[in-house]
Amino acid sequence: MPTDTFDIMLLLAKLTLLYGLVMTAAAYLVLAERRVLAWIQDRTGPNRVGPLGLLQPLADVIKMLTKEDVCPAGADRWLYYLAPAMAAIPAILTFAVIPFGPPLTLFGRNIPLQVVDLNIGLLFFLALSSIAVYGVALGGWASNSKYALLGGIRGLAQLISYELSMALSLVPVVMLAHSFRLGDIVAAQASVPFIVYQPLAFLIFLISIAAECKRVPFDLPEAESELIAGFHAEYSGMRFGLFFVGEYINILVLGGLAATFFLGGWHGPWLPPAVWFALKVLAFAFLFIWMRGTLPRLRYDQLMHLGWKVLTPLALVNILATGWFIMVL
Amino acid sequence: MIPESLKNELKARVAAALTNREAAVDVMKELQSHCGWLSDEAVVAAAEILGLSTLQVEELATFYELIYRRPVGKRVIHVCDSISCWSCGCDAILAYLRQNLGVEPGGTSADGCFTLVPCACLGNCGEGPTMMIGDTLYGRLTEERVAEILEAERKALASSNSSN
Amino acid sequence: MIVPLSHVLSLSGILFSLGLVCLLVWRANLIMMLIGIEIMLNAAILAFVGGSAAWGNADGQVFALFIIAMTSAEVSLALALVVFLHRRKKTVDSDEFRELGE
Amino acid sequence: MEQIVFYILAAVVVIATLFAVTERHPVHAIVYLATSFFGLAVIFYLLLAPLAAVFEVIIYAGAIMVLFLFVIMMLDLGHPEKVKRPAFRDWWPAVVLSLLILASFAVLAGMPFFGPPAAAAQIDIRGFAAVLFRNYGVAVEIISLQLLFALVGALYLGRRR
Amino acid sequence: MSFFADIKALILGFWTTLRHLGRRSATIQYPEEKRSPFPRFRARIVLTRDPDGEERCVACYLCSAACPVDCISMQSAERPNGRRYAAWFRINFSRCIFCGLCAEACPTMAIQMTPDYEICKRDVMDLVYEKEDLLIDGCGKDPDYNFYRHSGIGVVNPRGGNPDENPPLDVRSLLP
Amino acid sequence: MERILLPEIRPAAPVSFADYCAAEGFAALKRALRELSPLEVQQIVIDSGLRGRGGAGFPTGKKWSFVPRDLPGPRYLICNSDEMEPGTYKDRVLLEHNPWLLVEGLILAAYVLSVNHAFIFIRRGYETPAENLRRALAEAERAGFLGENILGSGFSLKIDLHVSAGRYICGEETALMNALEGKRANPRSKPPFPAIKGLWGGPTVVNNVETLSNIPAIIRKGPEWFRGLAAIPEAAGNKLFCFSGQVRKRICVELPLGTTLGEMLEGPAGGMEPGRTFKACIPGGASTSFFTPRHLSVPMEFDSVAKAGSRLGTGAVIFFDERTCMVAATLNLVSFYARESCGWCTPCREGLPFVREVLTRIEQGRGEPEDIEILREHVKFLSFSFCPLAPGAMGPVDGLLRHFEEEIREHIVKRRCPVRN
Amino acid sequence: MPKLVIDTIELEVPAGTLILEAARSVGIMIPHFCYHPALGNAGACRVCAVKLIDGPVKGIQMSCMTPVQEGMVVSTTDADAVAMRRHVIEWLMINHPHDCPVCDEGGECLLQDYTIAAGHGTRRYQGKKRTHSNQYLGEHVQHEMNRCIQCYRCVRFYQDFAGGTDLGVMGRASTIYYGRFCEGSLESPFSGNLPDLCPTGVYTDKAARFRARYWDYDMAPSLCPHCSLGCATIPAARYRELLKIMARRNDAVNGWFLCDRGRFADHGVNSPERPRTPLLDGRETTWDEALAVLATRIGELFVSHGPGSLAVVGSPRLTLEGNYQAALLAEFLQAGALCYFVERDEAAAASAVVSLLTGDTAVSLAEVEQADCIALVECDLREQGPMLLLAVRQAWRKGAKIFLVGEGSPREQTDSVSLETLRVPTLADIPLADYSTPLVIATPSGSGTADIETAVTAGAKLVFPLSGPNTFAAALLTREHRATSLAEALASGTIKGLLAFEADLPEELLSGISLLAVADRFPSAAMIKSDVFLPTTAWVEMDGTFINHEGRAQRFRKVMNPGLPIKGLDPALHPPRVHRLDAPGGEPRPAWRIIADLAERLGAEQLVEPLSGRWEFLRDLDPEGEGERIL
Repeated sequence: MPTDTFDIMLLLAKLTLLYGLVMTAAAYLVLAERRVLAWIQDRTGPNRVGPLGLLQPLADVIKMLTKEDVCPAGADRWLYYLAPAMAAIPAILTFAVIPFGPPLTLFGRNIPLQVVDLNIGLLFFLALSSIAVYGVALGGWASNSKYALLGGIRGLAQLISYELSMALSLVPVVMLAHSFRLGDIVAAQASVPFIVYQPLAFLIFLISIAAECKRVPFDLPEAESELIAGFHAEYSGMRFGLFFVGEYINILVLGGLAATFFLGGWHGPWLPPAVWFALKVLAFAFLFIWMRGTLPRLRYDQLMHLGWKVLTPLALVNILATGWFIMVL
Repeated sequence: MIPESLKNELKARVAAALTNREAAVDVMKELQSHCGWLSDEAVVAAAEILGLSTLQVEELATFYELIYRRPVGKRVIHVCDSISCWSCGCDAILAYLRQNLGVEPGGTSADGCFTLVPCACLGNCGEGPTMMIGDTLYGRLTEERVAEILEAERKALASSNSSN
Repeated sequence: MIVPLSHVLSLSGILFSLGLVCLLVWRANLIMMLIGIEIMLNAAILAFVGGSAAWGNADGQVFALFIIAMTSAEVSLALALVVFLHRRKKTVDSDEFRELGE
Repeated sequence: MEQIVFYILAAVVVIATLFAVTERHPVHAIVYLATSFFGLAVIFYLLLAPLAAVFEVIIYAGAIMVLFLFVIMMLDLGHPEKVKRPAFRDWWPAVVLSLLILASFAVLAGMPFFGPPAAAAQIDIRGFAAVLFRNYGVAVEIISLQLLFALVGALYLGRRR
Repeated sequence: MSFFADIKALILGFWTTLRHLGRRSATIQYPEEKRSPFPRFRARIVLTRDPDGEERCVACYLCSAACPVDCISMQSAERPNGRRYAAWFRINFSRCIFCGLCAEACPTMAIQMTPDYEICKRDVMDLVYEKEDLLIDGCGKDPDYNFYRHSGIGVVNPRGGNPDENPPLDVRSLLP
Repeated sequence: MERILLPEIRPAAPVSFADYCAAEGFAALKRALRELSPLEVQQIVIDSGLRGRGGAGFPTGKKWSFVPRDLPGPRYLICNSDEMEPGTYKDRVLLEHNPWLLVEGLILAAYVLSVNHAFIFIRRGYETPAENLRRALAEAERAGFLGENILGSGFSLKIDLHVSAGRYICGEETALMNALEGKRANPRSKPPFPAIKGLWGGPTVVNNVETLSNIPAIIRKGPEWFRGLAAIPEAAGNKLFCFSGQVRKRICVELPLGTTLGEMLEGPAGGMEPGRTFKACIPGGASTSFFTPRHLSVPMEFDSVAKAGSRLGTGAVIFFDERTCMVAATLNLVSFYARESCGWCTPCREGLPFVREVLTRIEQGRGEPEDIEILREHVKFLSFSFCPLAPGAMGPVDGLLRHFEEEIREHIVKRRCPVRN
Repeated sequence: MPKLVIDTIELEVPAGTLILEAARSVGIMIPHFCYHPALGNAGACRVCAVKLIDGPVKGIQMSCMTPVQEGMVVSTTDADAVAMRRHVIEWLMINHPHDCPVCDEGGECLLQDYTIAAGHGTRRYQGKKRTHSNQYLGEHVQHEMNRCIQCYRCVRFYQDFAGGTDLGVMGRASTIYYGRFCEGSLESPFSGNLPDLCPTGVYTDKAARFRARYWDYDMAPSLCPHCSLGCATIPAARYRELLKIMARRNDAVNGWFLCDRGRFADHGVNSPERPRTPLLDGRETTWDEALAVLATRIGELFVSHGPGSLAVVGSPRLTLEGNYQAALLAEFLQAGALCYFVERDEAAAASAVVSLLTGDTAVSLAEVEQADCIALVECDLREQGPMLLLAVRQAWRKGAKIFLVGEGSPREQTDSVSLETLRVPTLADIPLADYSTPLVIATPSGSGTADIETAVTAGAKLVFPLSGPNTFAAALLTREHRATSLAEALASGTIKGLLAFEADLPEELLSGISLLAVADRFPSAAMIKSDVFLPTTAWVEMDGTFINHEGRAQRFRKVMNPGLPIKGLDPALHPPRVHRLDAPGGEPRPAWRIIADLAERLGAEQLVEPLSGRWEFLRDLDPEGEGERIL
């Protein structure tokens, strides 16, 4: 608990910085995705607003802010308005526990580059990601539209399913790091990142987070070609923007978490730690974009099959194996 | 100018018929022989005599081959162009007549004497080629014979003219 | 311990009675009945956690965990039952499911 | 400071639960209840049980309530007109019962046994785990078996004929 | 083994998309760059004239009947010489879908479609083209075609004066 | 060989009343009026097997028997002398020679049918026959064979002579009735048949000149005698045959029905002109199909000719030698019909000019092989016209297609007429 | 009743039915040009060929010429029959000018339809087309002979059916020409049916020339408002302009045809002079204000002169709805008088008509054609009901005797349809008892009906050509609501206010009136003098009911919206480029609606359905049916 003014100021500063950074990064991630996808598809992508289209995110934000906020007839107004926030906020909150660099020593104080260093940081992340389900489900349900409802149901089932494999894939990490605290996990990888010990867990985690942020090939809840945008089909303006931003923040957050859990967080040679961290996050973001440009959408039964019959058993087996190794070694 | 006497005579003819219309062809023919052709005036007269409208007279007049609704020369030459006469060379006769009179079929010669009209079978097939001038039939035509006939007709016309 | 245990227990009691009321009042609706049960179980967890905090003993929390685990088992079964019944009668009205009694 | 937060949260929890109980709309009820559980989770945190708090959120709010939501959405029960009205003639036994329980709690609260708060002592995860697996190993196994049975039962009920 | 084949296919897919990252884009930067349309491109509609310089359109209403979006309207009228023409002729290009049915329906080759596809206005009303806007001075496709020289009602040529017509009949003619 | 209508050698002037009476003229009439009831006369005609000589060959007695005898109102008899079928001139010859036969036959027929008003409808251009008839009618009336109460039998008859203004279609019996009524000579629809509802709505019989002229002899000499006249047993009586075209003797003679075409060509017709060969002929007037050298053995009689693919029609035989282009000949025939159509129904009015155009382009060497198919279709579909004119016009085209398809193909392939040049 | 099979459909039809009609009765449409239900068959076009596969007759036959016989098996789709029809179309198209784009018939042309149906596409005829010169046939009918397919429909109608003598067929073979002896207006009063009858575009309507295509017309079943016969029409409008009126088939009334007056008089619907806005003391105003002021002034009138000082005036040209609502308004206001007729004589004549006509004596036009003796008593049908003349001609063609009675019956009327008539001085001179179905057609009058009553006792049926389209209803309402004539009402001197709905008010009656409210669609002297003027819709702009001379109630439907014709807005003929929701000049309302609105302002209940009470049974009258006899 911060006790004096400086701590509060510091906290506020970190919050502001992080928030601004994350929002900007998310906005530019949108642009990056559009351009990279365009390149993959031999197109140019947005290049009109500003030099190289760099002001495109700004234009998008202005557009979204100025657009009419439509609430469909027969919608459950209260939940309809609530849902986008419920989708976006957990994603942002998760950032609070991610360490993006080693503690700094400034003005004689030890300043952790992390908003809060919770002793149950990993569990905190799991809790928040399980909350994110509400945004999708309620948004889909409250729109009073069959597409949205179908998208909502799909999202709900998908998120619950993959949360399980995601959580299970993290158990070996905890077993190796002996802590739920993210700082400790990063510290445990100072020499060797866990990906070396846990490639399977990393793979499971990677696939699960792709499903968690409803990205291709797991974008069934919003599947444009069948559900015309799924759970946010009826949303417009900044409410749609919240869903949208939430999704991209999620990418960044999950990328950051993947880096923290398996790639050694901010650890890295030669470059400053924060830069390493950023690079790792960006690599994950690129991976997601690349996947979107490459993979086709799964069928729903394939999705469920993968989640329940492949990833979860594999994760369990992995836990057992890890435990066995730890016991033996 | 159709004289009243003729009109009255025709009216009597109409009255004698079972219906007005029965006498229509007769009336038209009489008027035609009076005028040379069935002029519009004659049609009006016929309509009046028959108690029909001019159109109804016209319906009949334009149907029949030998009712002339256009001015004709003093003699109308009907040249049969049906199969029997055709096989005997009526085309040559017609061509000769066209050349001799200097007219196309349907036309009247410059002197107003002859009108050349091809026509359907004249019922003189044994004597083909055949032509009819007025009510007179001429068979077994050759170019020389046609020339003679025309000459004779011209003379007859000239004499009738001078006698009038 | 930040507040007296009795306050925690009172809160727990209020929650429990609310759950009870829910269970009794919505007797016709299977879903709402289940919700009532959840509320009551939460009240129990609260009591356990409060106790654990009051005496600095981990046992309360352990029981809280047990309750949560048990609840998830119970809920998954109960909801499966609801789905099953709904599939048969197209309703979740408990009054409709009294064939056994009749 | 923390007391104030506790009481505020307590009020939130009670009010949210009250709404959840009285709401005719099952989806709304679920959302209220989820709110209530959040509040409860934070109370747990305040009561120095972070693990319980996190499990409350993950399992209660994140799994059980979502399961409810899923069932409601799947069965198309989101229409209040389809839901039978609460049987208000049954209010009074509920109220009477509740009053009885409340009264007993009040009696309990008045007993000296529940004195002023003792010193706070955080129970860390390691300690928790030690207690759990050392003292209650059999219980853990039973609960696990119970979960397994529930899984099998749910699968059995859910299969389509 | 299919598992490895699947993995290989997956990697191949990723590799393919990765390679395309560096490719030159096929996008045409429209206002600056333009592509030339094909000769039979179906875009802006024009009304052509016949070889004699007269309007080809006879306002027969077939185009407006054929139009699936009802964007053509007109009023036919008659010139003193009996020629039928459009007193006004209006195409609402904000509705037009350039399907070409009107050009296909046109019996006089009056409506033709040009490759001019840049029809963009700030005011929707500017997209409503009147006859004056639509009429061009040329013949377009089929430059020799003149409807009135084929349909025998005697507007351009006197009655019976078209190449495939006999002169008007005289029912009172002496010919049999 | 016994001749009823025309002697072999005909005097220049027509038979006079006295001569006719001397040669048993009006004996039949007298006998019928005095001894026979109308039905008996009708039975004699039926027994004689006399078939209409106007073209269709319908048994005359049978035709009369169709007239209902109990209908109120006037009934009419018409003698069809509107002889406009190209190649046919038998009525002219007959009337120029002996109009009395017609007058007597007409009175007899009127007696059979109890008709008090008969019409003779004669074509324009037959001025001499019309004059002869007029005279004959006047004399017959003077002699009491016409007018009120003929020969004291209580039977009255008035005969009107109508001179047409010239249209082929007037020869069609219903068109003829329209023409007589002073309307446009469009054919009428059948049914109702003229025997029920004809001229001015009354029952009407239309008979050809030659048919009626045969009746006095039949009454006089009996039906068996008449039947015996024919050359073959199936036929009955003699028939006037008119020869025209490219033969040596273009004459009208009376020959027994059933005389073969070859006998006619070599006998009365005197054979083809010197140095020429017989190519084809039209056996019965312009509306009949062609006969070729292989038909020379066909007996010229209604049923045999029909079996051979043509019609006996009016008995007007038009001969063609090898110089004749058959396409051109057909074109001439079709042109005639196209011109003489009344314009009532579409096939005739528009179909015939179509055929004419097709034949013209074949004849001029502009034809295409498909044109033969067009002709064939028209032969088939022009038969569904209102009256028999268009089907008649298709008779020669049918013959052309059946017997001279090679010649048509030559026209098309060589792009010119192969015969004339 | 012979039984036969047409295209696998078995049916039984009365003997004498033609195959074509039999096929039509089961919904099989055999193409036909020359056949027309009213004119019968002609056998000229040969396009109705069918193949008889089995039965007493076999082979290809014309279905319009062949009466059905027992056991016939008819195929309309047989290859031969189809080929025959295709050939007929080919023959007809040989000389067709192919000018459909500039032909007004295009779109409603039988030849066009059948040509497309026959699949005729290539031209095998290589000769030149025949052409004709056209004739000027008057200001109503346009002539274009090149399009002619010589089906003879026009002459058969014109000469045989309608007794015209100045249009006929000339020439023969391929020179057939339909026209007049020399150019000039068609004389028959039924010449306007030629455009309707002609299966192609030889005769087209000059008024609607080059105005629109069939598919663009606004059309609805309507009635002719010209006289009391109630002939069925289809007015065709486009862009709020009444273009032409076509005859609609109603076998009980006009059959298939319409007289030229009914067809060509547009009754000022498009007229620029037509009043289209409410006027208050001569200045234009809104409906709200006009009605409010009118209500106020009626109140003032009642205050100053008492409720009996107001007269409500209906009229014989007002719809039944309007007249009935006028009666209800008069009742509601306790008005001093309800009038439907202006003059005393008119009212008397109308009431005499209503009392003489009963279900037994009144006959429809179709029944007129069945009469075997018709007496025209003191009437000139050219003025009073031309279609009656056509019906009389049909009766004459079937053998009826036609008598002209009295000086008031000019011979010219029967001459216009070429009838042979006998003239007798009085009705009593006709031996009506000798005929089985005698008929008397008489101008109604209030006096001197004794003759007619005698005739009725002798078994004669009656037809009274009345003055307006709804005179019969006005007379009925006069009797039922004890209305008087306006002249009588004003003679009493108590009437100080007039509410006149489509009534023709003579100026001399209007002196001494302190409140004059006029609802009409014609500009009249009364309109100028009126305090409040309310524009009403024309019959084509509203739904309504007329009761014709025989007591047949018929419903007509709204054809177009009221409003200035679009072409009237801009001299350059351009329609407006700016959108607006209301039509300029679209303010006129049906009279009954005005009455109801006024009544509502005066305290009555809101009215939705104008026909109630005794007339309620007419609400669901089928406008496309034959109407309903109310006698």
